[in-house]
Amino acid sequence: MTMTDGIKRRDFLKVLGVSSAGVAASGCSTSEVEKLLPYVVAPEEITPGVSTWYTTVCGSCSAQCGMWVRTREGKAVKVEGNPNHPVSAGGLCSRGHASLQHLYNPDRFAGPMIREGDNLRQGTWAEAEQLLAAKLRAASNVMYIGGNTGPSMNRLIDEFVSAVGGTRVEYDAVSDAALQEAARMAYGSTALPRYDIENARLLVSFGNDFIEYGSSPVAHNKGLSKMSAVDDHQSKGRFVYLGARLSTTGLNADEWIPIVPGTEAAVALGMASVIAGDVSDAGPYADVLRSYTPTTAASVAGVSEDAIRELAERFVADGPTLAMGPGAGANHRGATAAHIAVMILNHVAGNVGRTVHYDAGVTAAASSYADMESAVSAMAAGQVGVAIVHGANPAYTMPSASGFAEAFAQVGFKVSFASAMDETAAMADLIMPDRHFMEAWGDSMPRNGVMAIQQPVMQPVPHFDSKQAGDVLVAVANQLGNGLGSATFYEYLRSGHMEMHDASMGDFETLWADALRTGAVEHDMAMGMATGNAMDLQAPDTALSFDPPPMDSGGDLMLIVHPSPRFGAGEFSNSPWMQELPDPVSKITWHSWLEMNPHTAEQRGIREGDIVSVASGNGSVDVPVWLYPGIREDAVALAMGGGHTDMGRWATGNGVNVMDLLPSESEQVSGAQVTLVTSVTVTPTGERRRIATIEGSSDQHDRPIAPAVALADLGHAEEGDHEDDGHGPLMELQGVGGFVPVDANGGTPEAFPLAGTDHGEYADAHEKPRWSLAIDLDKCTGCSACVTACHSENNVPWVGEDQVLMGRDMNWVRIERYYEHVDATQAGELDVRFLPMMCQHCGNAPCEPVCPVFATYHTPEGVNVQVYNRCVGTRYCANNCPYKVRVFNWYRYTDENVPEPMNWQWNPDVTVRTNGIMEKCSMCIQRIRETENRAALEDGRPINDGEIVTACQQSCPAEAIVFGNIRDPNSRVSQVVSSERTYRVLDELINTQPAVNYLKKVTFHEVTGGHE
Amino acid sequence: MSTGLLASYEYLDSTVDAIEGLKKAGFKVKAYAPYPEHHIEDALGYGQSPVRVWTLVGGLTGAATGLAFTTWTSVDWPLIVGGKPIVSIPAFVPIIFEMTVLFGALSTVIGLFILSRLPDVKPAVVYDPEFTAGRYGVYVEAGSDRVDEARKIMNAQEPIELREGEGEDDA
Amino acid sequence: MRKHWLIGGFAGVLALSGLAFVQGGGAGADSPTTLSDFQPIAFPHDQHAGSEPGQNNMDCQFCHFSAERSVDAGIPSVSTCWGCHQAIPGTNNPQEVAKIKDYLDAGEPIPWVRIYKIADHAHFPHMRHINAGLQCQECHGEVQTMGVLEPQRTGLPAVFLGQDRVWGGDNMGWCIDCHRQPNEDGVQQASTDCSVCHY
Amino acid sequence: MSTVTKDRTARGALAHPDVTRLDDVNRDVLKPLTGPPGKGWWMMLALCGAGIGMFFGAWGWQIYRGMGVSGLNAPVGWGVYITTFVFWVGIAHSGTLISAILFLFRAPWRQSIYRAAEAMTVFAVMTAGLFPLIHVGRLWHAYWLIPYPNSRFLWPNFKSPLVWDVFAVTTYFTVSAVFFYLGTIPDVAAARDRAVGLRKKLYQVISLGWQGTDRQWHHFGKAYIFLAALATPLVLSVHSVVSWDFAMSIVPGWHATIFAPYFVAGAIFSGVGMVITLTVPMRKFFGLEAYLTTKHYDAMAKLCLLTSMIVLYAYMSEFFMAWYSGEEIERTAFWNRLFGDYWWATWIMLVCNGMVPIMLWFKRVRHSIPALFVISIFINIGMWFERFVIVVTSLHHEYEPFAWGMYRPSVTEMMIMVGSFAWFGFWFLLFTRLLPPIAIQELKEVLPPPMRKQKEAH
Repeated sequence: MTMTDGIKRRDFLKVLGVSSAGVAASGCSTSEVEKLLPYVVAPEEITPGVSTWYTTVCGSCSAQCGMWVRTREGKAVKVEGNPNHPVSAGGLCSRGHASLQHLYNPDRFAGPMIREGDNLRQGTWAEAEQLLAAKLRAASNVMYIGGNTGPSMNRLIDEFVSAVGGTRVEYDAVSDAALQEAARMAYGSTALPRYDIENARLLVSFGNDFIEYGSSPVAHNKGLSKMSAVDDHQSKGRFVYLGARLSTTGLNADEWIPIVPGTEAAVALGMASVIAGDVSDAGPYADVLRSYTPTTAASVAGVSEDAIRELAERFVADGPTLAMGPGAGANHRGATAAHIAVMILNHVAGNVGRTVHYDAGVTAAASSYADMESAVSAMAAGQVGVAIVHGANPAYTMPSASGFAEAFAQVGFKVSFASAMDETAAMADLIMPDRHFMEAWGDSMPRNGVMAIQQPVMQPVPHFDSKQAGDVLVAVANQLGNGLGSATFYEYLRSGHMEMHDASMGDFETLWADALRTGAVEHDMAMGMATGNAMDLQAPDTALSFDPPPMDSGGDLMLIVHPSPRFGAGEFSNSPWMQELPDPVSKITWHSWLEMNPHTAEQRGIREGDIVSVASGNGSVDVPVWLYPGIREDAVALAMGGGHTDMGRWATGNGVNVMDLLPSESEQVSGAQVTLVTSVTVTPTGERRRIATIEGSSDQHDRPIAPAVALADLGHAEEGDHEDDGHGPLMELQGVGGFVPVDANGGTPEAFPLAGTDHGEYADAHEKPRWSLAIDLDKCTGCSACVTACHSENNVPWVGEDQVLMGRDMNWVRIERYYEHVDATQAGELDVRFLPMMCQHCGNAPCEPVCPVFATYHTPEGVNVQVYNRCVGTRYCANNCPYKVRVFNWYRYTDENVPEPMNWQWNPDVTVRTNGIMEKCSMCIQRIRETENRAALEDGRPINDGEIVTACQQSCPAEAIVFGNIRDPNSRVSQVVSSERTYRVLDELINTQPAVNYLKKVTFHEVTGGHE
Repeated sequence: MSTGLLASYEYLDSTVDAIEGLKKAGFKVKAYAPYPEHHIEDALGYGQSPVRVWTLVGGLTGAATGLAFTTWTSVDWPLIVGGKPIVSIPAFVPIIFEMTVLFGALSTVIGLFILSRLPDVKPAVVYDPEFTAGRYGVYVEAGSDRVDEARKIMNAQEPIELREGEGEDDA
Repeated sequence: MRKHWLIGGFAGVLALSGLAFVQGGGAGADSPTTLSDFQPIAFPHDQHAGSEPGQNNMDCQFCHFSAERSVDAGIPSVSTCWGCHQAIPGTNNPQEVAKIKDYLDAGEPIPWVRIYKIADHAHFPHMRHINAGLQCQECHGEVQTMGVLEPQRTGLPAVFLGQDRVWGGDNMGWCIDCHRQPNEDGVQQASTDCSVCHY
Repeated sequence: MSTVTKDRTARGALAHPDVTRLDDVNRDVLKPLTGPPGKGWWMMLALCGAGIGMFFGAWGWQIYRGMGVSGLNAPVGWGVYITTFVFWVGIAHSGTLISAILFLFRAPWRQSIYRAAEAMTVFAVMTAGLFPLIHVGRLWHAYWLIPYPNSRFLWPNFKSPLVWDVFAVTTYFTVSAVFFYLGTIPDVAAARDRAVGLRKKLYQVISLGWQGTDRQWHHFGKAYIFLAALATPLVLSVHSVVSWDFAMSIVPGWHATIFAPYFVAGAIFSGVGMVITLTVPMRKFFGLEAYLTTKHYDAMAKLCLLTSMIVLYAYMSEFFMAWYSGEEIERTAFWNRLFGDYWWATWIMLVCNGMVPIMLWFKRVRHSIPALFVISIFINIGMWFERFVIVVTSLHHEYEPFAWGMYRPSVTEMMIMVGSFAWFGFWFLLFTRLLPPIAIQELKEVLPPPMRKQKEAH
């Protein structure tokens, strides 16, 4: 559905009364009078009580995935991945889901803020714009500091900056400047490599955490699961991770080669030299390959020469293969060289044009940290009259050593476009709150030839008098007399696209409408993105050293600094969903932690939870230790995004800011910020704290919870084995006599229901579907997108750190993470099991009979439902749930924790639970009912397979979750479940007959540890 | 119009003898004792107490109610829990049992009260507080013609005191 | 003494049945309207929907437009009202009709006071019931005979059977009664599965 | 008749050597009711009053704020509240045991303690009954557990052990209260005949005009026997049902067939312990040494010893079965019970319930009232911890290792737990001052009846 007419949208919010029904608390509803507020003029595309969907582009991070937004009566209530988007192709990460909380964030500015002395006062937009214009007129030197935005906005900013005769500094906290520079040097390409992970059979990542951040996490996540999931021919791609620390990406690897940080180049070249028997394949880099053999690599990388040689041989043998250069977590002094080395490796292995394509859009900021450093010195020298900060928060994301704050303070007039308070805005003289991307226009160019339009999906949230930065620039420019040719940014954007449009693409209006409807259109417009001829290597135009870069001495442990999968570089920190989302790796919420290898800790007499002081030459932080076998013994790791000092109620004061430990330094070649350079000393402070984790034990204790099967054993399992691996026969409930087996071939029922199935109400059970979930653990990457999606869809409240510490997290679905084989000392197989655990909807549910009031029972469709308003809160059901998936409302979380307008994101179709009520996964029964209602209206047609999609399934980038009617042999879920890998958790022990079927993870090695 | 004679005795055997004497003479005797003294009951020739019937009937009613109620409520709105049949009798046994005991006990008490005329709120004219302490009492009513005979039998057992007054025709 | 016993026992029985009753009306406590509400505009339902001579006999869904395709019945936009009323000044009390214009000019919605409110933890999809052939009146009462809709209440506080007389509304048993009616095949006509309404 | 007399003389003498005349009993037993209460009594009453204040204060706070003020969480959804509930239900049991079961078995030593024990039963159930209410998340909807006709056409789930509980506990309370009341009627009548003023009025009402006529005694006796006969299986059933709250679940450490007998034994164990704890001071304050003799305590001590051994046996067999079954999850659960995070609770339980009572093997200990008093305190503590161990250690390490968690009781929970003792003590104190603390009429029954013939024989 498109929204081109701006006027109509003005009326959307005036119908809240109607939709308020869903959002009052269950059991005790409000006693004050409820008003029904009709539209003044009814927009024809809106029906109260029926959701309206809009496509837009997710502006949360630079990946800019395609997004669907579900609105009810003019309010955005849920975001989902847009399957039609050429790059992200459905699925959405948890940060994307959390964008809803930034839209309704109560800490957003109520309007333009103007500094008067020490405090800010709210002003009008006219006032603010005049003020800015005046200052710009007077200003000697204007500096525009901003992160990457869509192409049009980019263009506008450039035009604006030149118009006011200023300089522009692009700055993203996490930038891929090194990669850009490498691409330029090696291939003369301005485009970045696009990785076709899906088609690789052997994937080697040199510390690249591609499913967490970077150019397109969702797409990469999808690619990884497609690549590594076992296919019908019993074959699966292999994923080898080389790095000092296992990120979420790394935990999905089949092998882990824990190389010394900074030796990526040596190892990559070592491999390349093995592959390129005739090194002249490497063109100008031939002699480099001569000097870098596996032997030299092994000597520096701390892994055996055989391991490298053997990997290199497989890298040609198992083709098509793919190597990915170091990620944002590994920006050391030799980052560019490392990237080039990996490009050489791909080149000699013949992957260019096969699995690597040099046509990806530049998503992160084009320029580098070095520019920022000079900007800082300029500001410090007082040469900057006006500084405008847009889409960046350098006061927080730059190392304190950089002295940004001090320098920024020297600027005559400081302007910020931040829509909510952050550390930089706190220093500003004028704050002109930008719109949230769901309220604003924009565009993106994720890949050459793909145009995606970001359209507003709702009226600006009325609590906040915000204005799109583009509109402000246009307005101010007009006031300054040098207009940019448009009255609004919308016009500017549209006309821009119109200019680039040529007749060959057909009618512009149609194209535009398509783009708005589907979210993106593919065409062959270059949009100013020059694709280099990426076929042959060019000689480097700068001196490069491929030796391991020097690291700062002073400490005895290497400090690995990486963007947080939840907070990025800190821009997502003020979202309770993100704060409370258990970190995919550590399962810790809210606060920061220092990752340390258990052996290292043991030697130093450090226990988990000890608060240690981590000190480098640049500063020190106190942070609790979390023991992690997935990190080298000579390294420790800290995530970015913690320790905000001024960023709203949820972020401020949580954890520590790792930037306090880093030097302000940029890599010589590319100018990228150097993050992997510091060695630290770790000394216990003597204090301890409890870790706010949801993890009880990371050991399965040999229980049939997350079993795996070796690839070699697939297809050889006799029928007999099924019983003990949990793949019992499908059973159906009888009126008398409990459960009896159903004739089924490998799980797919042939005869449903059994004769004589009759239980009162349930007499017609055989006409009903039997809803079921299938979850493929071979695909699940543990990214935790489903967790946030579920929170968003089902009005699951967050509880806060103290409650998590008491073990009261409310997750309806949690990703369990069990270590089977993790060895940080040598190259070897890696076996970590992820298991999304939600209500198993047991046919034989232990929770049901113990409830004294029938608040939980089994529906004829086989769903185990919880009737909130009937629940009296004895918690017996939770005690008796073997899967521990039931959560209890210990306080009025939904009232007390949710300030206006955060409550606007409640899903009106789901009852909001209050104090004293048990809740759990409902298989998104509201979606089932909605679909049933729709089908009933369309003269009672049957529900089609795949028509109902649960929230977790929709957001899963790995497509690991399938929902459907298992009674229908042709349904997708039945097909999936018929796999020999199917099992049901703990079923063979306690005969719970779950409706959730899991498919075992497939490993290359013999499954020894854990349960088979 | 008859005379009531209330003799209070210190000794059990004398009390019993007095009762037996009076019974033989065909008087209608009412005895008091500080504790349940079955020698006195024997002397008065009591049979089995009908309280037992109350208990039995109450218990059976309870059992029936329990079974019927649990079954009916389950069928009235059938909901499947834990894959159990709608009417799963074993799960109802505890309820049925408790109902049996409850009804049984209550009807027993009601029976007791009815049979032994409790609560008895009439001011007790023919009563001596010592009966709850250490003394036994024997009370007969005699028409003027037989008063002397009764008095003679009672005095033969040396009562501590012998009171005479208006008979109250208490049955 | 015995008398006291009787009184005591009687009181006990009363209390119990009272409790049961409270349950009957208990859900009424959820009904959000209070005694002192009046509508911003004295809208006579009978004048619009009534079939008496002089009344307009309009279909309910002319104004409550989304009842047949949405969970919400919908309330007419101000422009919808004005659509007719710019032609019809109103016979009985035009000053009320004039108010519509004021709201329209001000671009403000009319703050109608909600009368029919089902508990928030129960989901009532209007379209399913309309499509099942129910008349609006079966739930909402003979609205076309009522004037200005105001909360109709027994004098009692909400806890004691305080809900609207015009409908059984917030009383689950009242829904169940209908759902349990057997259809032509003798099977009950609508599901009484809890999760059909409560989720 | 003479034979009967002789044997009863022997029995009476055995029980109470220094009580000879029937009305001595009235004199001694009714003394506490008539005499001034004494400072000590008032102080204890004040203490209990304060405790009750704390109890309801904490509860009110919890209702106002939500269950969050407790330390409960997932996976440990039950903690101190349920522990204390089971503890009090257990305490209740010995009362009925002594009054009903020992009555049917004609145990000679029960008469002088059963009144106190029964009172304890009633008050203990009154206390226990509060805890299910305290622990539910939505107290204001707790009445949904009671089956009553309602406009929703909804009934409770009779398959749920919690509903069994509702029936068992309420039945138990009703029956034991009735039983208790019935036994007091003749004694209150005795008190009535000596009391004056307001008390007389009160006792007149309570005693329902009891006169001790032959008819009353006749039916009374029968009714009493039948009530005892009903109460006996009831008392066994109630704690079985309570144990099924756990045994009917699938939680490792709860799901055990041994639970019903194991809980009943434990209940009697703790109950008798509590009787000792209560009667020792009572006997001192009100000078009832003549009626509560070492013989009685010796008998109770033996009962403790027996039940302690049964309980210990139950512990052992649980551990053995866990190991012998080879069931991995069961094994882990019980290993964790002994050496896991809550090892201390388990060892307190084992020491207090298994080791300390061993001293009762020695006659000298059994005959030393102070020693018994101390031991009984240990038993109370140990039995509370037994329930804590069962409830908490089983829950905190369950099937799903990733969901394991710890439970730390909160201040509020502790205040409510301690307060419940005050609530109980308050009623018991009132009882000692208002009702004959010892069954007068039954004592008289076992005293040698006054015989003229004997006197003449001398």
